[in-house]
Amino acid sequence: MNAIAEYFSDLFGGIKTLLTGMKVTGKYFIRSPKEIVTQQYPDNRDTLVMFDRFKGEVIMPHNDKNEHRCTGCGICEMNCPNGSIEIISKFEIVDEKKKKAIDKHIYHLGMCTFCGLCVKTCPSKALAFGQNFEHASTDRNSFNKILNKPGSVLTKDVKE
Amino acid sequence: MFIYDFSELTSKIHAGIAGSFGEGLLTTTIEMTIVGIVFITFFAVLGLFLVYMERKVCAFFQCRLGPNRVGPWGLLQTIADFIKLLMKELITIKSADQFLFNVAPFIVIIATMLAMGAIPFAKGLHALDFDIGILYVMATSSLGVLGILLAGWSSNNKYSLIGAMRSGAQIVSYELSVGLSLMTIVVLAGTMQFSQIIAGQETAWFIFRGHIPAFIAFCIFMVASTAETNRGPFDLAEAESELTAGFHTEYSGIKFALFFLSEFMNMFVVASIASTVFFGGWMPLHIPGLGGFNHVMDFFPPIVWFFGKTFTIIFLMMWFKWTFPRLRIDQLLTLEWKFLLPINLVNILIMALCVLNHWYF
Amino acid sequence: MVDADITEKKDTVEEYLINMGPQHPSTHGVLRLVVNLRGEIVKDLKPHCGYIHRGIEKMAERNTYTQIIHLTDRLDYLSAHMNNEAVCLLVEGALEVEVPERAKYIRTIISELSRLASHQLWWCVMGMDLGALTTFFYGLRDREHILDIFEENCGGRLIQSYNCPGGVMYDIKPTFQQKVKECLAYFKTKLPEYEDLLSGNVIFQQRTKNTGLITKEEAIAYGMTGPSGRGSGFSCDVRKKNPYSAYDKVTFNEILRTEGDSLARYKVRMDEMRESMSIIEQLIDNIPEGDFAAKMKPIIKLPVGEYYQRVEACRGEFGVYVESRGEKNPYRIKFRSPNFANLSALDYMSRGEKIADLVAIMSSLDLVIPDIDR
Amino acid sequence: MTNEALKDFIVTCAPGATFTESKQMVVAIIPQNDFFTLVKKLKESATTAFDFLVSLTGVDFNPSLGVVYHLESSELKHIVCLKTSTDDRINPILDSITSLYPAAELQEREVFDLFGVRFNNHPDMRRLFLDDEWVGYPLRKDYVDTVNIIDLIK
Repeated sequence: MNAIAEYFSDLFGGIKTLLTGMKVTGKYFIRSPKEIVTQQYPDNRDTLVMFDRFKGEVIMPHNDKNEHRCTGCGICEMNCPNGSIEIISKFEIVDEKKKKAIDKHIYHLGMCTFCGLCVKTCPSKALAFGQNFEHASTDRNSFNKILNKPGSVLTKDVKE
Repeated sequence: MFIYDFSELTSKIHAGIAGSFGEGLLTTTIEMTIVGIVFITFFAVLGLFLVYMERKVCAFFQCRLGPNRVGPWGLLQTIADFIKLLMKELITIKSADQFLFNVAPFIVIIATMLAMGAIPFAKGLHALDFDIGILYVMATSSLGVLGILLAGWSSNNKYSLIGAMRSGAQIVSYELSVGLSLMTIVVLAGTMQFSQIIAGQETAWFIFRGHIPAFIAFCIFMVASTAETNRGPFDLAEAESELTAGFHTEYSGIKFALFFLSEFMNMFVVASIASTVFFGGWMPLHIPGLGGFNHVMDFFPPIVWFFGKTFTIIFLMMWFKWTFPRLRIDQLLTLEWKFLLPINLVNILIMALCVLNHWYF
Repeated sequence: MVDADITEKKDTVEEYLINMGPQHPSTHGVLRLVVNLRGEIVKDLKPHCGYIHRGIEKMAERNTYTQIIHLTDRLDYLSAHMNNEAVCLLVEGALEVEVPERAKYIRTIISELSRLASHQLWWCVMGMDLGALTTFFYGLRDREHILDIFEENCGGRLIQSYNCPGGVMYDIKPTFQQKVKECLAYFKTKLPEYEDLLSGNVIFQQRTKNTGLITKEEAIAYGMTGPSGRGSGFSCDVRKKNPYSAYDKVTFNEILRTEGDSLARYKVRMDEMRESMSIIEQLIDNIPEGDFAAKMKPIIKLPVGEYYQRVEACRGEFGVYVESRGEKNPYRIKFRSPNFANLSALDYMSRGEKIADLVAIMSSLDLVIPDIDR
Repeated sequence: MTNEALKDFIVTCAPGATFTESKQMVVAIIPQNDFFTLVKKLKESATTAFDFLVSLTGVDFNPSLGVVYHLESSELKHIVCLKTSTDDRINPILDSITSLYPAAELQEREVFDLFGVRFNNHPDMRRLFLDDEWVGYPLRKDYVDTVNIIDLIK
């Protein structure tokens, strides 16, 4: 008799747990328009705002006078764990003194692991993270970026 | 009752053809060709729609949107997929048994199509109306397992073979339950002919007339038929997390599409049988004693009733699939032999008692 | 030396081999298991690793200690923060740097959020492996809320690189506490659904009960740690054993179960989610003011000697062993990864089980392959 | 068990053992020949009961090749670090502890793979991560990275 009771309690208990599960999914089905969490990605580009700390790519902010803050000291290059930063410096003559300045600040996006060490260690806060994340490209050369804009110079307020 | 009888239309068509070609083999051939073309078209359209429905339903269960890019609300997505599958390369396996490998998907799809022939869509709208209709449907729908077994065997892939063997064990077992649960209603109806079964539900559907045993039979039929169509939670033959894709791992292109389509069409066949046998098929909802209500119900065309019921049951099966985890093979067999079959046998006995003592409505 | 490679066996009528992986839906990555089957029964199996071996230990030997941190993200990517923390704690311990309290609190909260997110992902994948695909989307949906917090505060969603020797990279945002509380309140309404959908389900219970059994002694011998070890009753929680960061300031239970089957491991993780939430709740309102990082020298050189630092990652004890020769790079660095030890028990646990159970066992161990291959 | 008692225990089992300074735990350098018997005693003795192999690390001490073991007791919660090494760089062989700790099986294979240290009585001494055709043992200090896979920066 006990075995029969167990048989039926197994059966009905099992059915009950199945119905509880169906209740959960059924609830979502009925409330589906409200519960849908899918983001319509390419359509919501205009409204999609990334957080300001989001590590999309390394950029070098320039002000409106086309000036950046990079002195070309090479600390970012040294700190980068995988060699994604290359600095090519040149010597400029400013006020009749020879002065080191950057010629090209090359950033290899394809090698970057977004560890943030370059941005963190930069003594003059010349580097920052950009929020752009749409990097896909068919040309691998497009990942080698030159961060300083053509013709840009060092701002005056950065101490050497 | 003024439900339109489609046999008027079909007999007119028959008279027209016979008028031109005379009664005989030629007329029969032409008629069969027409029926065949109608069925294949219906098959394809319905298959595409069911795939779309499954995608949308499961998306809503899962807080997603589902296909929504191709066409309005993604309606053309399945058509695009179908075209893609048609254009894909048919991969041939070097060490596969070529003949069986190629013939397997057709066996599966033909079995499904044969079963479809007996389904009454509306009054007089069916290709075959055997007096052993239920037996015929059961016989043909279980032929599909042959195709699955052959597909698994001929692929020369161990995953496929495991899937096929699982499927074999599964369908052989669950065929019993499907049959017995339908027999329960046959006991009540006193006939195996679909048109007669539907006619018997004019006063009320069998699930109401047969009350408790009919309801139990319906539950068992739902479980067993879900298992027979190889759908989750009984999709052990595919079991994508264990066997990658089970018996159709090695298939690609249109041959894969046939397997895919047959799964959905099997689901439709099973659901339409359930709606015919338990919910009166195209018969509108009639409640004895409420003449006015019944009259209003009759205004809805029978074809709407049929598809409404069928798709409700299909929705239920999708609900199962997208809620439950998959069973293990031994649990699957335990469920059949320890639970479904004994309950079914007792149930058929109860139904017989009910019929003998007129304990039904 | 006997080569007992089962791949050299030939298929017979009774026994045959199948390759699960490196591309297989349930190995969650590029793990390859050569499974010897008899019908559906697993006779034995051999893991073949190395498909995602990147030589992180070798790379780390050439990097400075600050540069190593971002490599540890790539081990067990779901407990990236804990891995970072292990390296940082080791460096701080070796140099005897006092980390500000605020940094400790932030680290602990982010760790527990990572654990929560990792267990959510594990839950949804476990459901998916057992054939309930819907769980996958529910788990990912809830995880998104935590990842948004990470993204806002750390800049990364999965691999944050938020730790640095001495503390954390940046201070938390002012909205951090508010967002975390909202996230926990949200998840508390969803956790009962997890239980309804999967834990209570009779099919799930049948699938996991008494499969993949391993006793406490065996679990210890195989070095199983984390929820997998605790499912067998092995009390191995580093947070209790050697409290680090702010774990000595909170009260929480170490979830232990004695059954040692897949269901026990499942339940341990489910309860750990509750414990994690309780830990976060105890800390979130008490984050002290102050610096978020101690001042460190720009070039860190560890004194000569060997150091071992262990933390409790999402899947078990994550350890870092460093042999230092006083240079700015480690002479030898080794990551003790929990998944590697858990994997070694898989053969023992799955013998005699069905192939469907093997999938369930792997799921309940929650293997992350990059952590195995390193 | 205190660190001093543990040191005494180790010295009685392995007379050749020496110790180095560490704030964290007892670090003992054990001669290769005494190693297996010592670990067996450490595991089986009730006062030590080191039943949990935390970590097994291969190290190229240059010139000797060695392995560092971290053992912990699940009951008594104490931890010890054992080191053993061999001077033979051509054909280094150490004793396997797989029979005591099954966890060591894969880890010893890893050490063999990356350092080339073979282990006696190991059931399945094959490479683990790298393919069988790989030449050399990458984590050794004298390994020349010919394809320049790891040495990305300069």
